[in-house]
This record gives sequence, structure tokens and C-alpha cells, in this order.
Amino acid sequence: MYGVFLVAGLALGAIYALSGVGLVVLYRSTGVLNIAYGAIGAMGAMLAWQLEQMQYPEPVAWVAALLAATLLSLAYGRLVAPYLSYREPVVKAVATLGFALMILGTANYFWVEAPRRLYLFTDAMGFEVLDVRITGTRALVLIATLATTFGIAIFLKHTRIGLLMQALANKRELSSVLGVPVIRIETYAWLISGVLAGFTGLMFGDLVRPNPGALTFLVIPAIAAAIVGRLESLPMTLAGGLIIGVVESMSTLIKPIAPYRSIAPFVVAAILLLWLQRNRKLTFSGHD
Amino acid sequence: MSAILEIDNLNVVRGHKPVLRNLSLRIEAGKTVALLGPNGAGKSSLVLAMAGVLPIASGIISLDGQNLVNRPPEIIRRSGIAAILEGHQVLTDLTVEENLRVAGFYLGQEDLLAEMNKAYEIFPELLELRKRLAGTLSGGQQQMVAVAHALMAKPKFILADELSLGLAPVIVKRLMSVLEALANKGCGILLIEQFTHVALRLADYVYVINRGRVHFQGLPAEVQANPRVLHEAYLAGDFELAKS
Amino acid sequence: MIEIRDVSVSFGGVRALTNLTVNLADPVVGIIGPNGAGKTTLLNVFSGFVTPGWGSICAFDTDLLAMRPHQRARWGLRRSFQTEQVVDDLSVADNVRAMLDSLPVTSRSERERQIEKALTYVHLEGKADELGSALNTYERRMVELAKTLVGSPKIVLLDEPGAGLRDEEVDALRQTILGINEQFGAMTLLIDHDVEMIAATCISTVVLDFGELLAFGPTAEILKDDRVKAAYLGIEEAE
Amino acid sequence: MLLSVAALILIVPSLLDALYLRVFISSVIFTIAATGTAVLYARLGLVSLAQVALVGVGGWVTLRMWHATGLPFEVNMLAGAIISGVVGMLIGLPALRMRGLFLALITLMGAAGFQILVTGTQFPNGGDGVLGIAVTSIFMPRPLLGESDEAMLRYVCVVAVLCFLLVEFNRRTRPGRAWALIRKSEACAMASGVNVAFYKAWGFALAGFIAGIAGALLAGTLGVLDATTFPASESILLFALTVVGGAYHWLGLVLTGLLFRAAPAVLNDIGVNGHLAYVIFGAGLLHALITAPTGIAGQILDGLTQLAKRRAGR
Amino acid sequence: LALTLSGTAFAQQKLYGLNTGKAASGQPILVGSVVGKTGPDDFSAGALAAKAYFDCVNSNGGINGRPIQFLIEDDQWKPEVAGQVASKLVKDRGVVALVGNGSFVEMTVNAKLYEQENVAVVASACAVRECFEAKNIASTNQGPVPSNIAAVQWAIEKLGTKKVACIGLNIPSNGVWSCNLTNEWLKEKGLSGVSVLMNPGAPDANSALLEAVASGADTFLMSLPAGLAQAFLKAGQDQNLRDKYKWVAPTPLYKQGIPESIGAYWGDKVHVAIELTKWDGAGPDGKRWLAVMDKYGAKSDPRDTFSQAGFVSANIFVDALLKMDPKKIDRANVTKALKAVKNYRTDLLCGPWYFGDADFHQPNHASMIVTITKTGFKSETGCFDPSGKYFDKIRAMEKAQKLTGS
Ligand SMILES: Nc1ncnc2c1ncn2[C@@H]1O[C@H](COP(=O)(O)OP(=O)(O)OP(=O)(O)O)[C@@H](O)[C@H]1O
Ligand SMILES: Nc1ncnc2c1ncn2[C@@H]1O[C@H](COP(=O)(O)OP(=O)(O)OP(=O)(O)O)[C@@H](O)[C@H]1O
Ligand SMILES: [Mg+2]
Ligand SMILES: [Mg+2]
Repeated sequence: MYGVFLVAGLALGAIYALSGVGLVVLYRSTGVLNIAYGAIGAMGAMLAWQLEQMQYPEPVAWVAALLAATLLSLAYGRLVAPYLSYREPVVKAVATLGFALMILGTANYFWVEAPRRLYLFTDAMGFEVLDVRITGTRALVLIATLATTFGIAIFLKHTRIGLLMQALANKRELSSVLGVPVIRIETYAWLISGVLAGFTGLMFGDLVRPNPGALTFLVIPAIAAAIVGRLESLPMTLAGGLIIGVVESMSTLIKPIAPYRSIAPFVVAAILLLWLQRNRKLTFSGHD
Repeated sequence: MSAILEIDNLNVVRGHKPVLRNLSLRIEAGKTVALLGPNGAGKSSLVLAMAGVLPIASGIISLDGQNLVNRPPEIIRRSGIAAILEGHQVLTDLTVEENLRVAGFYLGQEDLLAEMNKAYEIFPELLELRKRLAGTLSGGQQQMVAVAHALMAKPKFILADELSLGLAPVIVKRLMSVLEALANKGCGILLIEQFTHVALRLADYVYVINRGRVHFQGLPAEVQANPRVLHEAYLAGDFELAKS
Repeated sequence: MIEIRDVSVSFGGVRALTNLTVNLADPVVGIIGPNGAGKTTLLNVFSGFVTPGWGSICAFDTDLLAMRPHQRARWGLRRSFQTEQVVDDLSVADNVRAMLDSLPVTSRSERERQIEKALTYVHLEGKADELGSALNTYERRMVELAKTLVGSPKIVLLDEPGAGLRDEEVDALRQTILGINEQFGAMTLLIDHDVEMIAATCISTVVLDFGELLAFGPTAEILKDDRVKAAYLGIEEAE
Repeated sequence: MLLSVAALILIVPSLLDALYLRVFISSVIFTIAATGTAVLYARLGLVSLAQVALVGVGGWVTLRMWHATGLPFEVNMLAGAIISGVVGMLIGLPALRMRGLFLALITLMGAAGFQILVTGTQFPNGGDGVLGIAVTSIFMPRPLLGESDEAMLRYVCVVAVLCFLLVEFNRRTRPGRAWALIRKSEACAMASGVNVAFYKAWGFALAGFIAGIAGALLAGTLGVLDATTFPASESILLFALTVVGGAYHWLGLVLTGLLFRAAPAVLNDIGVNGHLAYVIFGAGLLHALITAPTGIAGQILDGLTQLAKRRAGR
Repeated sequence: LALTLSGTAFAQQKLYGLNTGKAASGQPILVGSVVGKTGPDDFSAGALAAKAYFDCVNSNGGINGRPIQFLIEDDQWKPEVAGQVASKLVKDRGVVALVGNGSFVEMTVNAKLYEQENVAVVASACAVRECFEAKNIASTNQGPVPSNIAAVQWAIEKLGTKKVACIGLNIPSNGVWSCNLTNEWLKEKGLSGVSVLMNPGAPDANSALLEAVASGADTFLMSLPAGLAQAFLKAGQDQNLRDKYKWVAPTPLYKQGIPESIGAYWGDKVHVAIELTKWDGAGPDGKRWLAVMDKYGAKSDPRDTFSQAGFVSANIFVDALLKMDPKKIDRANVTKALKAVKNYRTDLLCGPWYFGDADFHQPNHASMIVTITKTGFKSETGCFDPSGKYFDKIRAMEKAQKLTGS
């Protein structure tokens, strides 16, 4: 019994982790916590669904989803984000809510609520672990999460672009005075996170449901995973996402709290963060 | 061929307040120009404007005839003007070595290492600290990193704002000789210093500004011979203040 | 009278202070040393932002380290910072008043009297109602200084108060510091890289290097010390 | 100043039709809530993304109190405000060790948690026990002085003015100075003898208290509350609009309330499709954040000072 | 032949209201509707159908010459907005009644206003408990409780269900309420049921599914909105549980596009209790509904259960008003007339409809069962009224007040 919920929890956790990683990657390079991340992914997923309805082959749908999300991400990164670059991180973050509302409104306008289902070829595959069937899509999410976590961690650490991204996230103005081509580097970051958002949206569209509202606000539990990684550490974000998933799934077994299990991301994030901060002294101005 | 960095009739506004008013100034390669002035005169604003951080309302900044007005900071840096901003500005979340790598990222790998080693030679302290996050350094150590940033860029011109602020005398001396050496190699230097005597000793030419305007320009000897020049320039500000 | 015993601080692997032991008694004591010597760290130990690995500081028969930072301020410890901290949207008087808020000065008139005295002392009496944002660098320094002087201070710690000031202003600052003990009865510890200022104000001086005590004694003697010259002033070859 | 505000409060409500009476009541209530957000943001430099959730807490307690005791509205409102203040302080506890985006996100976690809890428990509507839900909702009556919509609008305006004054009083006295120091730097504040933890907690408690009042008024206006009013995203939006309106001046907070509640209502009233309204609203939010860094109020006030200067110059 | 002819004639007459063929030009009668359009789901289908019918009536003589001006307001799923728009309709515009309301929040907030202002509401999409327990609101749809119970009763009879897991939203007035009543009903029958509650925003239906599996039930009753029910089915497909359990659901899954979107995997395995009769019903009103929608509705207007319900609401309203003196059509009289409606019969509903003067309104409580096939829906039963105390009470009340007898 426990095993079943453990496996299901890991599968769920991978969902949180994957979007958490996407959030952290962008935040680390641009200082923007993108609340529109879910909405961008949702747009990709809806487009993929639409193309499937129009009988286009599946690869076309995949490409369209990734492309649409990347374009949206780039559009915001190039056209809007630079104007807000000198603002504090919280303002930069809440500004993306404006973008999220725009995307959500547009998506809802074109795709009025109706029964929908996104099919991916990975749905047909699957294997069993501890009596739980893991579909190809879920396995893909888990693998992709692991791959992006470590791939991007290595990329940021060992490449020049990674270094410049870190510099930018730290102090944008000083970096530009030091000669860092701000716009170009930020464009890379928005590009990478756009691709990730598209991929995440596609996966969520399949696993959750292709519904713009539901996908848009999934960003909030995803932020919980990112918080566990202090918006900084990709492996910790991964761990955070998985722990959150397992806790949420396992609390199904405790009757009185089972109906409230969706609260797990927030409780786990708050507790883990407080615990990770236990040795910190009072903060000094300018440091988070 | 000697490069010239020229500023002509520059106007800069911060908030709603003009901080530089029709300011003209010129730095030649291999020469050190001291920029003096009381607090709030606009010295730092000039550096920021030249570095491309502050928008320029009107006027010309040109490097060998190439106009740099309102170009992005990284372009200005890449064209050979390295500014050391006021207040020991470093990338706090990066290590010292990463700081230097960022500052010289557009050099080739070999060049980068060579420049980095040169910087470490000038500041052996930094070699020991190279794995530390710059944010945890002492004020003076951060200032060394800030200077090293500029050195990494192999600049044609260095704009140094309050270079000696917070540095021990031993380091200030070392820095001054570094600047001298750079000037000898053909680098033009704009030196902003509160310690007037230090600046005057090094400078080939002096500007005294107040309230965004040039009040005096001439040879350091003139200022040294006649300190009233400085006082009058400073007072000019107060006088205007009293009027307004 | 301040007794510093065996104070050691390390940040991770970095030793910022090593077994520092020294007794300070003069009204104005200087602290000098190369960059990264541990001067600011020592001040931070005083004000409680850094907890030493071990060691003790006993000031006027009180164990300083036993108190929480804000309690030390109430006890009579004052400090200014390497980067000034005047609040822009409070008036000059309110900047000073904020300090008095948490001190056990009960009567309102006494508070106002002290504010006035401190502001007069730093020659800002005419600017009491101006906002912090309207001040220039020198005036801001002076507001910081005035803040340290209200509410019967016992120890005033100043971290590079002269940085960024021009020569005449440094002169004025010097005079101000020299009068603190007489006017307000507090003992001053002064960090600065301006050796002239140290020489002119400090009766004795502590020299730190790599977190250790390099020398301590009357300022004039200290500045002649060869080791100090070599490590700090950098004039060994010149002479 | 106060006189002209009083005159406005007296006259305006009698000119409005039923729809806009309701709309303005909501707007004023969220102006009050935004006042709490602004205390933290403008005075302490801290961001709370849980304000709307705290409004919910205040409303919950107020309803619970009324169903349990039947005491007059004002008493229940005070209870709601106090409890919401305490909860606000608890959510703000991590603030003792964090600031900036992190702290904001922790409070967001609080808001998201509240959303789930209150969806499951719902707001008290007369059921037995603490969490009981009645078969037929019993409506909490309006406060005695606000029985009609017109009177209620006056009532919330007066409470809003009182909340402004409460904040202003705090700002001009000890807490205000302590906050100013903390905002500048916590180290500096501590060195000045400020008990940083206490005054930060005080800021959160005050913000929570004010949110609680807003919640009570909302409950008082509608008689029942629903979980759908208090999702986490609304808390984010309220903060964003506080920045857009301008957190540093009461005029900004009035604008915040109007943007939060009146703007969508106008779009709805003139028949704009709800989804398109989202698009317009989102774009407006971005536009305002970009073009008015000090908030719309900041821009208006700036413009006025410039104008005054130019007049004086002539 | 004669029979069909007279049938068409009857339909014709009703289709065109007064059937004058002339547009009404008198003083308009204001009628309102509050629907939850912008939000997690779109509940406006009922109002759109009502609008189509009113348009039809208006171009055929209106209400004895007076046209109906129909004002639809979107409550955006927000209680405050619901209060605002209801104030606008009831107080500012002075509507005589509301028709076709459909919302998750509106009825709770406005029930008191409607009572105070003495305005009657003939709703068509009530989803929460408060809607059925308000004095001035009566709906033509039946809500989750009868629908849940009908589905379960049929599953017991036809599929041999022994234990039911009711998967619902963790919302007291919706999922908790309907699942509790279903469980009580099961207990009364000597069987057992458990509630599996999930948050509306829950990303993953998988753990709800596993919880349901762990409960030991043999039948899953998906008392969820269509989107979530579908996600639940998908989780079931991922785990390949189709044949291990029985799958039933209340009305929400009776929706166009569902058979295609849940996929061929589920063909003939999911059974749905529907609140009104089938869309393709052969009855005159069923045909008339589709005809009106085609002629006066927009192409994009849904043709689903809630559209039927809205159409019925509008018919009830028009029929009531046609009997009134056109000069005396004001709110008080309209409310009186609507409350007097009883034993209203139409082939779109399984039973007779009434408004009545009670604190509680559940006039529609009989259902039909359909099975989702690979391509559409297949009827399993005709109309039937579920057994049990819950319904006995309603039926007793109907009899006592003579609301249904002919
Ligand atoms: N961020 C800012 N926004 C608006 N005005 C500013 C800003 N920073 C400085 N100023 C104003 O610009 C003017 C010039 O300041 P600047 O810093 O250039 O002077 P400075 O000569 O470098 O002085 P210091 O010796 O104190 O460094 C001053 O009047 C100052 O008030
Ligand atoms: N938070 C910290 N983490 C790690 N190392 C630190 C930290 N703070 C200070 N240090 C190190 O401790 C040593 C002493 O620093 P401190 O700031 O006391 O120097 P200082 O004497 O004030 O120098 P300066 O004259 O440059 O201000 C330095 O090597 C510094 O890098
Ligand atoms: Mg300067
Ligand atoms: Mg220091």
C-alpha cells in the first residue's frame, strides 16, 4: 500500500520539480521569477491540442507547443522585462502576473471551457512499479527533470554564458558596465526557460488536463518546489519537488487530512525553508 | 597614434535635476586628468554618463571621433573605456575569480588568464581570496576587485571614481604606481579623488567642477601654487545655493 | 576602560580575528590596519553582528557579549557604519530621535534637549527639519555622528567616518571627534585609513594585521614602528 | 483636507446607483486591505503576498463570532482584526530571517495554504460547532449604521479614514522611525537600539489587523463569504496594484482599491467579454508598472509639484 | 399522418409564442439573468437558450405585444461581482424576474436580495446546495444529489454495485454535501459508501484514484465537473483499471465532445445519470428547442442539458406571463404568477415542474441513465424517480400541496 503511494508521489513530484527547475533557471539568470510560466506552458499545450484536433501529426503539435512557448517567453523577455530590470525582484515577479493574465485571458477566449484531452504517443507506453503503472509520459517527465536539472546545472557552472548569466542575475547594471552583453545573455535565458515552459506545459496538458486556468495556476505549487531550492539550487529544487509530491501522495493515507492534501506543497516548502535557514542571523539590508 | 576621449557640452538630468550642465572635458591617451569638486558636484554622475549608465540629455562624448552618446554600457566598455564606479562595486554572489572572468570574458582564454595573472600580481591579496564570494570581502578588498575589473578590460581609458576610498595607504601607493605605469603605456586616465594632493601629484591636467559646471581647468601646478582656485570653485556652489 | 580578551572570529575557514587581547583606556583610540585586517569585524563583534568563536569583551565592568545587539545600544554602545545609513525620508531630527526612541530617556523635554545639543554640536542645528535626502555627504556623516551622541553614550565606534570627505571637512570632523569625550563623556574607537586624522585625534592606536594584534601603544610611537610602516603605510623602501 | 473628505463621503454615495454603490463599497474595502500591504512595503521594505488571505481570515472570524455570539458588528470586526493580526504576525515570522522575494514567496505559500483550507471548510454560515456548515446560509446582518448600501458605503469610508489615521499615527511615532531604520538597514537599526524582531512583527501585525478589518467589512456587506474570493492569485494581484497605485501615499491606495474592484466592474458593466477583460487588465498592469515607477499617485503628485513650481516660476 | 400533423401544428404554435409573426413593439418587459461565465467553467448555456427563446417570442408578438428585454450578466465566479450585478438588475434596472440563472456562487450571495426585493428566479443551472434551499429560487435542473443517487441506484440494480466511492470536490456545499447524501442513501439501502474528496485545483487526479482504490469500493461515482471527471478517467486508464471497477457519474459527463475526448478505451464502460431528457429526444418540446436554437441562437451556443434547462425556464416564464394582463406585468404580479406555476409538463423534463411556495425547491428529481459509447451516448433507461427517504419527503410535499397532480 505504502509503496503504491510512494511511487505515485514520485510521479507527481516530478511534475512540481520540472516546473520548479524551469522557474529557477530563469530566476538565476535574469532575476525574474516568472509567474507567467504556467500560462506560457498552457498556451503551448492548448496549441498542441488544437493541432491534434486538426489532424496534424503529433510531432507538429510538439514543435508548435515548444515554439509558441518560446516565442511568448522571448516576447516578454525582450519587450517587457528590460523596462523593469532596475526594479526590485518582487516587483519583477508580480509584473509577470500581468503577462499571465493576458495569456490566460487570450487562451480562455479562444478555447472556451469544453471537454478536451491531449494525447501524446508516450501515453501508450508504460511499465509497472510496485503495482502502480507508470506511463511513458510520466517516465519522460521524470527523466527530463533529472536531465534538465543536471544538464543545466553543469551548463551554468562550466560555460561562459552560464557565468555571465550568474553575473547578470547578481547585478545587472554593474555587469553591463563590465561589458556583459546584457540583452543577448538575457535572451538566452528567456529562450531556455521558454522551451522548458513549453515542454512542461505539454506534459501537464497531458497529465493534468489541457485547461488554461488549471495549468496557469499550477505555477504556485511549482514555486513551492523552487523555494526549497532557494531559487538557486537546481538539485535542491528537484529534491523539493519530489518530497512535496511524496508527502502529498502519502497524506492520502491519513484520513482526516486526506481531503486537504493539496496543501502539502506550501507546508513542506515553508517548513523546509525555515529549517534550511535555521542558522541564519537576522538579515542585513540588500541581502535576501 | 594617440587616442582622445572628448566630452563636449554634456548635459545630464537625474530625476528632474540637471546634474551636468554644458560640461566639456578632454582626456588624451597617456595623460592623467584629475577631476576635483565638492560633494554633489557631479563627478560620479559624469563617470556614470560616460560609462553609458545614465541617459544623456544632450552633448557629445566621442572616442577618436566615434560618438558614444547613449550607446549601451557594454559597447562603451568594449570600445576601450573602463569605468570604476564609486562604492566598491563587485558581483557579490560570484567568487573573486569569477568576477575577473566576467570582466574579461570577451578576451580569448589565454589572454584572459594572462590578464588575470597580471591583476593577481598587482593585488596578491586577491590571489589568496580568489575562491571567496566577493560579497564576503572587506570593503578594501572589494575595491581591489573593482580595480582589477577595470584592468582585465585592457582599457584605452580608465575612469576611476574615488579610487582610494577605504584603501590602506600601502595599497593606495601601489595603486597610484599602477596608474602611472598604465599612463606610461598610453592609457588615458580620469582620476577622481577626495585627497586632492594625491590627485594633483599624479595629474597632467586638472578640472575643477561644481554644480555640474567646469569652474577651473589648468595645470596641477597652478592649483598647487594657488589653492584659492579650489576654494573659489567650491564656494561658487555655496554662493549659488544661497541665491536660489 | 575596555578589556578585549582572546577574541577570535572565523567565517568558515577564514580567520578574521585571532586571539585578540588588548586593554583600551584612552578617550579616543584608533584602529588601523591593512584591508581585510579585521577592523570592521572587531567593530561587529562589539555591536553583536558577529559572534566570536570565543573570547570576551568587558567594558566599564559590563560583559558586552552577553547582551543582544539592541540591548547593547541601550546600554550605551553606539556605532556608525562604513557606508552611511541616514534615512532619506526622515527629517534630521527624526533620524536622531529614532535613536532615542529605544533608550531609557523618559521625559520628552530631556529628549528634545539632547537632540538639540547633539545637532548643535555637529553644527546641524539649522537643518533639524530637513529631510535626510536633502543632505550632502558631509552632513550625512554628521547626522550619523549626532545619532551616536544622544542618550549618554559610553562607547562610540566610528568606521571610516572620513571616507569621501574633502580636506576641510576632514578637519571639521577631526575637531568634532576630539570633543566627544569632554562633551558627552564617551570613549571613541576610530577606524580610518587617513593616517593624519588618526595621528591628530587618537591618543593610542591598535594596529591589526591578518586578524592579529600587530602593535598597540601611543599613536605617535606606533606610527614610527617599522612593522607598521611596512605592513600598513608602505613606506619602508622610501625611507 | 479632512473636511473635504468628509463632504465627499457625505455626498457621493447618494449620487450612485445600486451597482456602483456595491462596486465602490468593495473598492473602499480593498483600499483598506491595500493600506496594510503598503505599511509593509513602503515603511518596512517588506512584501506580503498574503494580504487577501488575511482579509479572508478577518472575514472568517467575524462571521464565526457573530454566529456564535450575536454581538454587535463592531465587536466582531475587532475580534476579526485582532485574530487576523495575530495570523499576519505568524505568517510574518519568517520575516525575522528573510526579506525580499523570499519572504514574499513564503507569505504566498501562506496564502495558497489558506485557499485550500478555506475551500474545504468554507466560511461560517450558521452551522454548529466551529466548522459546521448550515443547511441554509444565515446571513450576518449589516452593521446598524450601514443597513442600506448607501449607508454602508459611508460606513466603510469612515472606517477607511480611521485605518489611514491609524497607520499615519504609527508612521509618525516610534514604530515609524524604527521601521525607517529597519528599511535602511537592519544592522543600522540594531545598532540604534531598535528591537528589529519586535518592530517587524509589529508591522506584520498591523498589516494583518487592517486586513482583518477589511475582511469584516466584506462579511458585513455581503452577509456571507465564499472561498472563491480569496485565492492566492488575488493576493499577488493586490500587491501588484498597490505598487501600481502608489504605496507611499493614501491617494495611491484609493487608486489601488479602484483598480482592484472598480476597473473590472466597469469593464463588466459595459459588456466587455470577461476573458478579454483579463487581457486588458493584464496589459494595463504591465503598462502601469513600466511607465509609473512611483505608482500612478506618485506620478500625479509629481505632476502637481512640477505644475506648482512652474506657476511659481512665472 | 394526421397525428404527426397535429403534433407539428402544436409545436409550431408554441415555437412562435403568440405565433403572430409580427415583431412586438410595446413597452419592453425587463428580465434578467446572472450566470457564471468567466471562470473555471462556463455556466451561461441556460441563459443563452432563454435568450434565443425570448428573441423568438419577441418576433412573434411578444407577451401580448410587449417585447422581452433580456439582460444577461456575468458574475465571473466571484461572489462580490455576483452581488453587484444582481443589484444592478434588481435595483437599477428593475427586472420583473430572473430566468436561466446558472452559477456556482450567485445564488448563495443573492438569495436574500431576491427575497427582500420579492423577485422570483427560474434558474437553470444550480450547482450548490444553497440554490435548492432558497425561498425565491427554483431551478429546472436537478443538481448533484438526485443525479448521484439515480446513477448509484441504477448501478446497484444493473451492475451489482456493493460499495461506492463518491469522488467529489472538497467544497461543503457541493462535493461534501452531495457525497454525504449519497452515502446516507446507500446506508439506508444497507450498502456502504465513502467520500473521496479532492481540491478543485488539485493537479493530479492520480492520488484521488488511488485513494478510491484503497477504499475497497467496487464502483466509482465521479461527482465532479467534466474536466476533473475526465482527468480521473485518464488516471484510471493509465492504471488500466477499466475492467476492475464500475464507473458511473452524474450529469456533468453528459456533454458534447465527451465520448471523443475520453477516448475509445472507455467505450460502453461509463454510465451517466442525466438531469433532463436526452438531447435527441423525439418529443415536441425537444424538437422545438433545437429549432429555436438553430433559428435564434448562435452557432456557438451549446446544445446541452443546461441549454435544455434554460429553454424550459424561459418557456415556463413566457407561459406564465402570457396568461397575465399585459398592463399589470410588474414584479409583484410576476412573482406571484411564477410561484403559482405547478404541474408544468414538458418532454424535456422527466417529471412535472412546479415553483411552489416553500423554503426548499427540488421539483426536478427524476433521471434517465445513458452510457457513453465510443461515439456518443446510448440510452439505458427511460425516466425514473429514485427511491429513498430523501425523495419520499419531496414526493409527500408535492402531493400535499398538489403541485404535480393533473
Ligand atoms: N540616484 C540619483 N537620483 C537623482 N539625483 C541624484 C542621484 N544620485 C545623485 N544625484 C544628484 O546628482 C548630483 C551629483 O551627484 P554626484 O554623485 O555625481 O556627485 P559627486 O561629485 O560624485 O559627489 P561625491 O563627492 O559626494 O561623490 C547631486 O546633486 C546629487 O544630489
Ligand atoms: N561574512 C563574511 N564571510 C567571510 N569572510 C568575511 C566575512 N566578513 C568579513 N570577512 C573576512 O574577514 C576579514 C576581515 O574583514 P574586515 O571587514 O573586518 O576587514 P577590515 O579590516 O575592516 O578591512 P577594510 O579596511 O578593507 O574595511 C577579511 O578577510 C574579510 O574578507
Ligand atoms: Mg561621487
Ligand atoms: Mg572595514
